Amino acid sequence: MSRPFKEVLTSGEFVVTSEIGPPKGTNIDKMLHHIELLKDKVHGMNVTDNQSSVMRLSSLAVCHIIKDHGGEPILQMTCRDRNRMALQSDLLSAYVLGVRNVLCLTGDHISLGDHKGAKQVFDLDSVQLIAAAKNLEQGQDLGGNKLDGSVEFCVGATATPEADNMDSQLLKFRKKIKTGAEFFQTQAVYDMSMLKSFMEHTQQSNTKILAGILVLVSAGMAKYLNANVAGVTVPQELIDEIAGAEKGKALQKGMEIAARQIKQIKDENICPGVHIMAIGKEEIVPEILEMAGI
Amino acid sequence: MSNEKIVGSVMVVGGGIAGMQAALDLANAGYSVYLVEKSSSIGGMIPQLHRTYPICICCKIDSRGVECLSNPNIKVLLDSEVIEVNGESGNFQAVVRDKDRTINLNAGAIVLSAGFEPFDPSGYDTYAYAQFPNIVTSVELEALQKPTGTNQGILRRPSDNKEPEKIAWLQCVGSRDINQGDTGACSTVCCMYALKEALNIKDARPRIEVSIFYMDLRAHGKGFENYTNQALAKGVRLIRSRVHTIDPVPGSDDLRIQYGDEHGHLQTESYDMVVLSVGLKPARDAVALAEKLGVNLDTNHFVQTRPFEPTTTSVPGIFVCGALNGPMDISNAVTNASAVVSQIGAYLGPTASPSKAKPSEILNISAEPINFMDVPVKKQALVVGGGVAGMESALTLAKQGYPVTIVEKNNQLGGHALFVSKTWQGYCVPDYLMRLINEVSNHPKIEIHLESEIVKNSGYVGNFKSAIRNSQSAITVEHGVTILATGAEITKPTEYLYGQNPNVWNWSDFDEQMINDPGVFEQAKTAVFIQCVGSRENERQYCSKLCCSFAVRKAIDLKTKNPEMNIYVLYREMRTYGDREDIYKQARLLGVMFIRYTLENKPEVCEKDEGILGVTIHDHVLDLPVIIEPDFICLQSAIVSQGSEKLAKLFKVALDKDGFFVESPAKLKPIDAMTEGVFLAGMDLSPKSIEESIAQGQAAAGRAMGILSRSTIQVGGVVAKVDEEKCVGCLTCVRMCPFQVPIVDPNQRVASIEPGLCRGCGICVSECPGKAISVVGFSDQQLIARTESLLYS
Amino acid sequence: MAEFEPKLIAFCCINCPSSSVTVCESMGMSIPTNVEVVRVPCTGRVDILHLLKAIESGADGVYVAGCSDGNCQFTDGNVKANRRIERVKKLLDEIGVGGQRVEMYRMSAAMGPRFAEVAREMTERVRGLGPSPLRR
Amino acid sequence: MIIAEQKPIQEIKAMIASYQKILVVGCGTCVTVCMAGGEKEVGIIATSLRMALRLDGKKPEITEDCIQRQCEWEFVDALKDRISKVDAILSSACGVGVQALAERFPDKPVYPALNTTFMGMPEKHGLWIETCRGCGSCELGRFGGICPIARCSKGLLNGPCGGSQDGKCEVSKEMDCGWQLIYGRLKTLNQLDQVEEILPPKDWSTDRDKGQRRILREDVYYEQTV
Repeated sequence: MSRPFKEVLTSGEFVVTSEIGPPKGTNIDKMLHHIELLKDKVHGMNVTDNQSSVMRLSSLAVCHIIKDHGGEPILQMTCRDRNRMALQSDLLSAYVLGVRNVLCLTGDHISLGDHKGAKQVFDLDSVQLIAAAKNLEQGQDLGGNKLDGSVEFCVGATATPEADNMDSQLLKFRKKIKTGAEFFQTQAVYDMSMLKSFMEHTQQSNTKILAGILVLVSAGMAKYLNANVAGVTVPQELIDEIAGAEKGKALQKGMEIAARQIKQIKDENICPGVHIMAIGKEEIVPEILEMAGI
Repeated sequence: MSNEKIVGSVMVVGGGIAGMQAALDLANAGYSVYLVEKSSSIGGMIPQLHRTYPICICCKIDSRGVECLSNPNIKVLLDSEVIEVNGESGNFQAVVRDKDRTINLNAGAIVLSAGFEPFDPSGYDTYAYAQFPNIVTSVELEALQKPTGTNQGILRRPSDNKEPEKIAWLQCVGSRDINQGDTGACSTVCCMYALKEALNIKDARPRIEVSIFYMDLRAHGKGFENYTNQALAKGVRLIRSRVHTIDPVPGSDDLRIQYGDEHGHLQTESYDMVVLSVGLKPARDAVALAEKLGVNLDTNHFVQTRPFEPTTTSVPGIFVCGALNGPMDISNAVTNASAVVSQIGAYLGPTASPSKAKPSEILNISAEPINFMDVPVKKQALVVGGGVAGMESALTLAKQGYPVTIVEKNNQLGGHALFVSKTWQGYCVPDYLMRLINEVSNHPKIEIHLESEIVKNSGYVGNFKSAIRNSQSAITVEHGVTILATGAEITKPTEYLYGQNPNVWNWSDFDEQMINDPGVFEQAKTAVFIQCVGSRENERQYCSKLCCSFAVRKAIDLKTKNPEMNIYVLYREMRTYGDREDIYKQARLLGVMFIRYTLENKPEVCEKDEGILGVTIHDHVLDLPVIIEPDFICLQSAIVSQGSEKLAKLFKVALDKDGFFVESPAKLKPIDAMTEGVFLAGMDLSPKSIEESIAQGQAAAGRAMGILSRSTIQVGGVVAKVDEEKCVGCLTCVRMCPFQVPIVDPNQRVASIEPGLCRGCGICVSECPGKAISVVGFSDQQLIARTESLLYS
Repeated sequence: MAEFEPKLIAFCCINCPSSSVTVCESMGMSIPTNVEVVRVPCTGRVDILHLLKAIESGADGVYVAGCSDGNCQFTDGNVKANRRIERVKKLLDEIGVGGQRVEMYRMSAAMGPRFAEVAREMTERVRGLGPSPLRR
Repeated sequence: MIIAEQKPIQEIKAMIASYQKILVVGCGTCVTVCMAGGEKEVGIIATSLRMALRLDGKKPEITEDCIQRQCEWEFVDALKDRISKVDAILSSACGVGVQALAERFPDKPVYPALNTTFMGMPEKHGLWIETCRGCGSCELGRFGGICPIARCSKGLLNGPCGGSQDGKCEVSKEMDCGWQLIYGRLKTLNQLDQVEEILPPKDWSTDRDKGQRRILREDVYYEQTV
């Protein structure tokens, strides 16, 4: 059985989390396979919330399933699809279903996903969502009303170490800490020097920052990230490295790169942990960890 | 017509562009003009040309001939020749003969403008012109290209009417060549016209290969460098070489050209056609007449003018303009002509001329009456800028009795000329400048405001109002015309150790030093001049024009004082155009070393121990690096406009991409601004030499006279009008007008369009979303009704 | 059946293109009689409405003849006209009349034969399109 | 100013195709200035519709008018006679004008020729951008005069999301990141401390969530007697 995530965070161990992407539909076979594969290899499994503004099975339902299978779920919540009423209500639901970890995010813009005509909400922003969770822990909702039975969460947030607008990103980072974020999982990082310099900016906080490791599967993906994903920069030498892989071995090369970086982060003590994203290919995570010596 | 008395008669000899322009400007200023032309029509060379450079305006010139013929103040004498001239300045008696009779006429002044003739290559074997039909002169090529020519605009070669696929131009045919044809001067215009011809052919038929064989590419005028780059981008090939043999290709009408390339290797290429870019020679008859009048000629047989008086001949009362004055392009010829007019005005005294309708090129298509309003002209001028161009224009106008206000931002008059020791001919600039400043400062009609600027301008031609401000006070002046002559600045180099080594000079500092201490550089053993510093590269893709002549002049002066001195001029193209070729030749004879470099292989300057300079340059001829240890280096840095945005906005004058003022595109009016009544002169238009600035300053005065001499000016006509009831003040017209005429006054809240400024294009009318503007004669109703009537008929 | 002769309206700037007409005439070239010329001070004066009204009133095609690039004496009246033509084309496509019935041509005065050539070119194009559906 | 955009002619045609006599009414205020529905555009719409309908074999009578403001009863009333003679009205005003006509002439069908889009201004001639959402409680003082609600595509109050790059929004590279603008401006003004504070969720009760909003000014209120 897994340990509570909060306990791991404070233990001083090198923390490893990974992702589970809910299916678009009700066939959960493949997802269950991933959960089984990962539940004992990582300290927490993030469940994405209509990731990239694409409608999927709900994060809360999947967190419950993970719990049933003996894993430690981290509930991702975005501000895009629910107003403050629905968000608070879902937090209460999560608690009663045994989910103890929440990652609060703004969420991608609706226009990037598969329901472009939908009305997006953004009633709260991520800072306010963290505050709402903390508020519920105090037995109060945002309307100022008392709760009959409160909650207790390990609340996390996100950061973007490779953002070009670092000053304004740090503004928000500080606010998240001030509001009570206990851990951060970062956007994908590829340039270790940028990660290091970001970590220097965050030295004063005691919060645990887990470096986001997004596994590259091809040179094309790397170029796409550079061109289209804000706050992610894949250095040219990594692109060259993966482009130079033998035919059919690109994924293997991507895994090597991920493992190498995880090892570096651990060995050089850059971050206290990592968050591995292997979008749709979660089965490779154990092998990466093995290659990284974890 | 008014019955005001017309005084003064002028005889203009030669009806080309310069003669026509002089005649029209004189007539507009109230003089009566005899325009004597030896052929049976006026127009000169231009009707023979197919398009002009850098923008094509040939279609706009036709009207000038018509205007001359219809102007009551101009008497055009065709098929006529001047037989004899007696009398003297102020009272010449001329005998003119046409086909049938002899006419005696009196003139206060004479203008020689019977121009040039193209060099005739037929007598010279090298060009094989007489032997092969497919070798044509550039003048013949113009006719072959012309849509109105026999081939209706499709270029065919003479021998077999085949459309050529490969054409070569040979430059400097009858120019820069004393062996072949006794023509030492550079003809100034051939580089550009060859590029124009080649580019036009490329535009019409992109697959035709065009090559130009040249020595130095003299693209020194405004917009020329840009035009050259365009031509290169479109595939015009430039080959730096003098062709030595043209042979027929056996069994065909093609021609084989042999030339030595830049590395000295012999190359052979075949062409369908070869074009000889023939030079400009002074017209024989014109030279004969000049000699008869006792006018001095220069070594190249062009009419010689007096120092600092670019249109005044050695004989009082006789003036010269256009290509008889020296080889020049169309816009310089027009400037020259207007300058002559101003000099005659200052010489013969002012005239009173009738009020004249605002020149309207727009036809009225409706029966609607077009109303004009007579507005008195403020007979006063405002000159912004107290440099050479500004002072010359002010003085010329003041001599005719018009009050002039000069506004200068510095604390003294003189402008850039204060830092110039000599002209390219070697005339002493400080002496001239002191005389000019004294004359201007002491003239009772001239008011000078130093350390002052214009802060406001309103009104329109004949009726401007400007506010002048200095640190103490602000005043308002009313003026009929505005002359902008704000000059330019020299950039400070950022390379070649400038500012780091005391012996690296910028040319203005160098020349100022020469004024203050003439002997200062005499003892140097070795000198280096570096050209094109910051010009023709990066953000400044234009030629600063006068630096080549400057360096050559300085080299000659130094070498004359100290023949032992080694002088190197490091250049990219030697642009000693026109008569300046003479000093280039002289410098070479004196042993000045000229080494060409390219942008890829710029000279390198380093500092050795104890501040000793070292210059490394790759010599193209030797194909070896040359190392020079000069005592000093003089850098010819770029000339830039001095941030005229504010003035441009105030006076509604456009700026080009390099920040210089833009002349009117409407017609060939090189010194008229886009706003009527505003004229431009000097370096604020583009970099130029002192004599060219003088000519422009005088020409601006000549153009201004056409307005100041009138008692009233008519405004109105085909102009836009705002319906204030409908206008919502949306600013569309303000933003869309190319001349910034409409304004929305925050207090009025609706647009107003000054009829004196409106040019009647109708752009605002078509853009107005509230349909609140109409233009007289071209309203929506009128245009739609016209369309419908055409369709229903 | 006789060949269809399209009715065309040409809005023509009184500068370069009109000189071009003169050059054509002086060269003895005829401008097709089916083209009617409406002169304007600058093509910048040609309004979207003028073009639409011409089509509505029964023209089979309309074109605007302006000065060549960079040669507008009002700086960029020809460029502004060109943008309006693009909108008219879209509108006519939407309406179902067909945007191809409208065109902008640029020419310099020196290109005398070009005016006649354009007139013929546009006539041929519109002949290919057939009579304006509004006239059927 | 209210910014609107013309609907495609085919969409307008489909709305009014069944009527014989149609009056196209423009508005001389915002939509004239934003070039969507002033007198000129009314002419273009009317002419285009006439042609489009003729192609369907119809011969409608389409007339044109343009009044100073379609959002004022007095100006609207002046149309009474003209409207009595037509079967339908096509309004090229913003939604306010369309509704004013509908309310004033209850027996005549009224159709919109424009899509009323936002409140904003021309950034350049011919390019309009939204700058105000009309939320009813202006917070611009806190954000350096740049509105995060109108100009951040997510309306975030506490700082940018992670999707901002090179000063542009993740939604489109054409769009400035509102938060980068705010940050830059406050930095210039030396007022960054204003956004360090954690802002609570916004009170949206002044937005349109309470239904049609109204403002009643007792000092100027005047009961019109029509």
